[in-house]
Amino acid sequence: GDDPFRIGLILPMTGPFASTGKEIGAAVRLYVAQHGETVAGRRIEVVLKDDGGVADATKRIAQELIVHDKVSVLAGFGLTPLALATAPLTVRAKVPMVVMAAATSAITEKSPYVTRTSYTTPQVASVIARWAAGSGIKTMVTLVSDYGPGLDSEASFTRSFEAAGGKMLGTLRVPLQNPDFAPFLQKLADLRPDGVYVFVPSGVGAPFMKQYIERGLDRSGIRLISEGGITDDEILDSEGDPALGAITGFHYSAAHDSALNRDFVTAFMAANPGMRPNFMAVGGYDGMALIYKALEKTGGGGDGDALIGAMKGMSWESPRGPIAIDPETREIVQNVYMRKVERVDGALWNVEFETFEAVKDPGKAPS
Amino acid sequence: MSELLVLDDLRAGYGAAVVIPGLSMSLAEGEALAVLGRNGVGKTTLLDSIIGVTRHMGGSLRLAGRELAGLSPERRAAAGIGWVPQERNIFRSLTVEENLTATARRGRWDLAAVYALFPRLQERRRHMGNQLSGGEQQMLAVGRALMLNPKVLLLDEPTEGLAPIIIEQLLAAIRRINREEGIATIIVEQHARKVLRVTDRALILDRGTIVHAAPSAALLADPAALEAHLGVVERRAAPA
Amino acid sequence: MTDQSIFLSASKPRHDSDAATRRALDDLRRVGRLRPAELLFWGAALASFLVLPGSHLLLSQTAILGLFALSLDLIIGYAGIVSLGHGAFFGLGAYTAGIVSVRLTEEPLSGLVLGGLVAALAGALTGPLLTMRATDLSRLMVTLGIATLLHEGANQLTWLTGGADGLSGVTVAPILGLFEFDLIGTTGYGYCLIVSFVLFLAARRVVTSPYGLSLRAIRDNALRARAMGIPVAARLVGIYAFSAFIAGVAGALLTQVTMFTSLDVLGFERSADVLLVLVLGGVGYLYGGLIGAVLFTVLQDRLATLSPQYWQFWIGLILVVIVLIGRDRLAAVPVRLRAGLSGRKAAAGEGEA
Amino acid sequence: MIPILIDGIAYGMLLFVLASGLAVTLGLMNFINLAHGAFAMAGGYVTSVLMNSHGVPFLVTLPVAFVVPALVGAVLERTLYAPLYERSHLDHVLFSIGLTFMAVSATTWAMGSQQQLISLPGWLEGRFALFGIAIGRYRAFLIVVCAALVVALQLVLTRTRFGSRLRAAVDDRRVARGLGIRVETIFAATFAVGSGLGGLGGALGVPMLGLDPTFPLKYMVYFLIVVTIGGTAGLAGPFLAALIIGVADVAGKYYLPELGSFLITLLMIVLLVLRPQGLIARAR
Amino acid sequence: MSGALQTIGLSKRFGGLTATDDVSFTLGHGARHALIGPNGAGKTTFINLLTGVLSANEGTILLEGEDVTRMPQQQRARRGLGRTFQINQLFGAMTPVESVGLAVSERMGGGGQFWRRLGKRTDIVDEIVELLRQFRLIEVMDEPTARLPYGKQRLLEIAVALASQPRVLLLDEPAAGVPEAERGELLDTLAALPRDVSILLIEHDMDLVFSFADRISVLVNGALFAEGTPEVMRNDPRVQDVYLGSDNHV
Ligand SMILES: Nc1ncnc2c1ncn2[C@@H]1O[C@H](COP(=O)(O)OP(=O)(O)OP(=O)(O)O)[C@@H](O)[C@H]1O
Ligand SMILES: Nc1ncnc2c1ncn2[C@@H]1O[C@H](COP(=O)(O)OP(=O)(O)OP(=O)(O)O)[C@@H](O)[C@H]1O
Ligand SMILES: [Mg+2]
Ligand SMILES: [Mg+2]
Repeated sequence: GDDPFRIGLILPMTGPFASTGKEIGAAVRLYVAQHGETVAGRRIEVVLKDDGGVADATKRIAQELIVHDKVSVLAGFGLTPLALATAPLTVRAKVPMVVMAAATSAITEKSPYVTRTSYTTPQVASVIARWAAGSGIKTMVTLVSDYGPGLDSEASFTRSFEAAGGKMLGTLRVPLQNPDFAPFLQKLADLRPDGVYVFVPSGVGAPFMKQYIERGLDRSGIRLISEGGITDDEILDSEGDPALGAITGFHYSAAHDSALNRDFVTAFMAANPGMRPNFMAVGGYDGMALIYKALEKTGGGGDGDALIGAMKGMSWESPRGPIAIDPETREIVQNVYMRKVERVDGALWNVEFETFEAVKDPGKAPS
Repeated sequence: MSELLVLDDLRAGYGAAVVIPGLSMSLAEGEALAVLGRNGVGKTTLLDSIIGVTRHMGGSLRLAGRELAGLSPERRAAAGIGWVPQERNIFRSLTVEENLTATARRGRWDLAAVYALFPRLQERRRHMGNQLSGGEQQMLAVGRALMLNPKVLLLDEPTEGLAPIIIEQLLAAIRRINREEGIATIIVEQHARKVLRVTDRALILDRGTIVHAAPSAALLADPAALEAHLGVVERRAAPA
Repeated sequence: MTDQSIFLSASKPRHDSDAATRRALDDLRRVGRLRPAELLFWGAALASFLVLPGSHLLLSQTAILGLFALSLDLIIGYAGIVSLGHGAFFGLGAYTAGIVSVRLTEEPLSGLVLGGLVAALAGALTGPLLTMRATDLSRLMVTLGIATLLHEGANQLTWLTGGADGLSGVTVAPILGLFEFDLIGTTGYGYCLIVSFVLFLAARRVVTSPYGLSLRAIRDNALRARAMGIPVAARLVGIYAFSAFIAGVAGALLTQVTMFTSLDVLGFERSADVLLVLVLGGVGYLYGGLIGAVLFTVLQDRLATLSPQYWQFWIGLILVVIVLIGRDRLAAVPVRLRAGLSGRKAAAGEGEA
Repeated sequence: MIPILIDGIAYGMLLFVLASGLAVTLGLMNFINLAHGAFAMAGGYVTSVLMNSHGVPFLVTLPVAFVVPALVGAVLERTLYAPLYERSHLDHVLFSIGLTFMAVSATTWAMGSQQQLISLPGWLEGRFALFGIAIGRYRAFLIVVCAALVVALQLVLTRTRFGSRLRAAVDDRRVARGLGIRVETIFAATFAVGSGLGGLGGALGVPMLGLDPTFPLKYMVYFLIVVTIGGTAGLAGPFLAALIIGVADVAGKYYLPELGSFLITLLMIVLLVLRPQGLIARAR
Repeated sequence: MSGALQTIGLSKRFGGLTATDDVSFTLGHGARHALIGPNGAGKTTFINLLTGVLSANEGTILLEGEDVTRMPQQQRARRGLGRTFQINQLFGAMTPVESVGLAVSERMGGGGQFWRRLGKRTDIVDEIVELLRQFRLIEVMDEPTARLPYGKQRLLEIAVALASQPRVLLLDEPAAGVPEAERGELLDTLAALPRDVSILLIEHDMDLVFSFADRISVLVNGALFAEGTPEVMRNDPRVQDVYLGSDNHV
């Protein structure tokens, strides 16, 4: 019909998580620009709303989008609580919800209408643990920010590392509002593990690595391995020398070596001067891809059950590599890469050196 | 005697309220002037307007020929006005000695002179401003104003809260200061009789205007005027 | 104590001769009566329910914010206690209602009342920390500190609160078994409106009572208040707990209409926002919080669409401008409205702390 | 044990420099300036921009990081802060929170939201051994600079007539003017110095605390804690408080990690309830 | 005989300074007692000890025979101990009606009531009006206190204290700032208080003291120096020496 297909996109455009909203928003715009505004004969209309990263606002906005704007799909969701607050609503309203950023494993279990195009914390942490165990590292310590995602990451790293025969010497939890890493780094030095696994929010990565070096830990024989958020593509270049050589595991690097990704990065940077696409951006880009593909499959039908049915089992080539939606869990299945920060053409990039293929979320289906 | 302080149609008040609707007077060097009046007639407002902490609404005031109207209070103080505010307003986080020295200017009145006038202050010189008795605060306020070594001294009810024996000493000292140092003084007082004995002239205010002006001695000898304007009568017997 | 007049009848009580006396006494006698302007306000609230069905979701949140700001007005505007951590009570109420629903009963009114009571208890327990020789600054920091502790506590007690992921699984049964929470938010808004109105009336009663007068006196001069025999600490703790109760109920309402709660109910931003709300509407006449909530919602909407990245800049600018112009001077603009709403001379109710 | 202590002292010293400006504006001028962190941030950005874009050596940037925020402070004081001195503390809080929000947004707009990083000169990098204990060079540098600052500030405030005039002006502005104190000049100068100190602290803090536009909000609580716990009588109290907090924070995280971020907050509440006027209170 | 208010060996030190020095003092029932002494003798400190603003280092305070030495201020006030302050302590943002009304309602035990309206009680309202009339505050009853002239504030200070109907009333220089002409009236008002109200007056205005008091105590350097009838005190050369000076009073 001539009535448009509306996508309700809820992102934190203001507040401390505004950068998430900015990356995803830009990626969504790019996808629409590249793939046109009509799918299966229906005009696509993206209704963007800002929730400021506050859960009650997200829930209310989702409700309004469903009731008043009559959206057929909800998308976005910058943080876990925002997604969790909204999930029960989708059961009542029978509207599919595409999570483009939040990473806690349990989200997709809260409603049969939820699917995800970002990643899950265990998906990445477990791969890093396996890689570490396979690289001759016997003992590890985890150092994570003391909040939900950090603790998730710590738990799943520990599980996988011990399963692979490694030994954990300790867990260090750094308060989120932490001005000074000194005591934790001192403790780390005292524990003398072979390696340390670090998970901190992206803005905290740079000061952490600086202090790590200042304490001489880079020369202490303790290998620093981190979740990719620490060398977030968006800010990596500004982290400077201390980041050089950092080993991280993640599902996306802007330096991923494929034609599709090079086009994506080039187009993104052209449309958004001064920005580099990061894992958030690719989550948004692929989320749009999933919606477009599902709508094509339903032939323009906006029914919630049909759409989510069409999304299950969908697989396609993303800038990050091949990805798929697990038909059972509606969870993303994707490659996870080990990377090293290198200077290429005068800028810092996460250069991939090892690939773990088609990784499922170990929280739901052990891979 | 030359005119030291001249007010010409001075108008002042607070916010939109006019308290002094236009007042003219003058004060000669070394002269002592008593300002009398009932509660709320604007005595304090008059002194505060001379130092400049009320809202100036018009008219002029000159000190030794220099126009003060446009000047800030601190410039007026520097021009030679010493002020004892009605509520004393001792700086509470300064010691007694700091209260005296913080604003002091070089001249006859220094720490030693003030301490000689009020030995009590010397005994209490390390106390903070808010650790003083009411009377001690009053002495400090007077001392602080003297340490400015002003040309004109504005005293707003300076004897309030002082022991009789101290009042005697203070009034005598003020008289001496007028006579010997040529410092002109305006004293606002509730005790008309006491102050009339040590001043040269007196003004009685009502609603911000001068309703009676006379030499102090004449007013003292004129119980009718005192009663008419101030309601002061001879004390009657104590109640049964 | 006997009611003897301490004055020998030197002058017998004459008839109130002059007009000023009579007017003042009428004022005194009339304190606490509902004014026409107030009826107008609540009439408008009712109208919004009937005329704006499309905005019920947003209006519910506005009402909750208004109620929360009203609770803050009780302590800032009436008790003179400045707080940077009032979100603590809001959050406590929110989590209590959530936990009640998940673990005890889905019946909403019990969650609502328990939410308020738990917050009130917390207020009664922490209130004494704010009354002992406290300064504005130490109060700011202690309230901020308590809110921080609660935030961190909720973050750590994952088994109870869901930690950083938030407390999901909150379901709410129909109110009184009759009114189910619908997707459009009509039930929710009606619920919020009624609860707000009832609590508003209670708060209004308190502030116009002699108790309320004694609070203003304490704020003005605690030394004299004590000399009058007013138990200063007890009065302050009393109003603090009452204010916490209302904040707790507001939090509980939010959980119930959202059917979810997470750490941001305890965040500093929440406490800062509510301050802004209160200031937008005006401190010290109870309606300030409610009016401020409406203004804030409209502003937030406008600013977020105008410049999403920098809306905080505009919020900051508004705060700065309000303070620079002078809150009392701004309040003097709609002085009639205020006087009408507050039931007394605006001049007498101005200024806090 | 000793490395932890030294880390704690260095951290405390840094907190002190950051908070000392606030101790001046809040403690002496009685203005609750929650925007103090914005001045600190300004200092930090001055240093990082000078170093990264203009290649100015670190030490040279420090005086500039003092002067620029001081000038900004002086201008703001004259135009915005001055009319508010006589207002309630609530007004101070509202105004300065508003200013902080504006500073955060404006900085995001101008500089982007990413962390600012600077590379210290070689002689400040790494560690040196003293009696067998490895001490971070930068931390040692902080301790020396801050100690000098403390002594200088305390002398100015207690030993000069400027100090007593300032306190007099705060106690009673109206009467102070009537007694010839140039209140406005004194306030402007003091505020400028306070802002400048904040800026210096911000610059010194970049290598340890990092710097991004949310700096003023993130660290606001820390500055306030230092001043509130320390008391507003002078600078000795905040100095003591900063040391206590620095050492308690570092040692707490090392020895009692479970207590995490509860520790400092609890410590603050307990100290404030016991001594609402601060560790070293003004005589009353 | 313990009197309305009694102290036994009361002492207060500020650091090295002994502001109250072993004072044993009795205020008789229905007394009209004046406490005089040089500036800084410790008169205000003594009142602050009696009312509980300060706590004593040593000694005992008995109010109607009951030991109140450690009792907080408001409880002493509720037991009938009232005072005025040397430096006005008023509610600047409240009007005289409200200030006096509050004191009356607190006395009647209505202060803790939060469900009741103040203006509903006609007995309270009548009493407020009566007090305001007595102190010539009617015409300013609706002005915020902070804007009243000093003299009016002074009167309000006393009116508020009386509104509590204290049985023991401590007056710290009540006439300070009140114009000469009105002092007489003020004094008459005080003198007209029922005889079962016991009054301790601190005042430097000797005219007032001598016409009001039937007994005078002199405090010097924190210690009781002399006590007796006005006649005896006036003629005591030692008292003249430390306090009165040469000016002859009445
Ligand atoms: N800050 C103020 N704002 C507005 N009006 C004021 C202010 N201060 C005083 N007034 C008014 O100005 C008038 C004169 O007051 P002022 O204090 O000058 O009287 P006064 O003669 O000194 O009285 P008193 O004998 O009581 O000291 C009074 O009517 C008073 O209400
Ligand atoms: N908080 C304090 N700390 C230290 N000393 C104090 C404090 N309060 C009062 N003093 C001192 O105690 C002495 C007694 O003071 P008090 O106020 O009782 O005197 P007073 O007899 O009321 O004098 P006045 O007639 O001047 O009011 C004074 O010398 C005063 O300096
Ligand atoms: Mg006066
Ligand atoms: Mg006294």
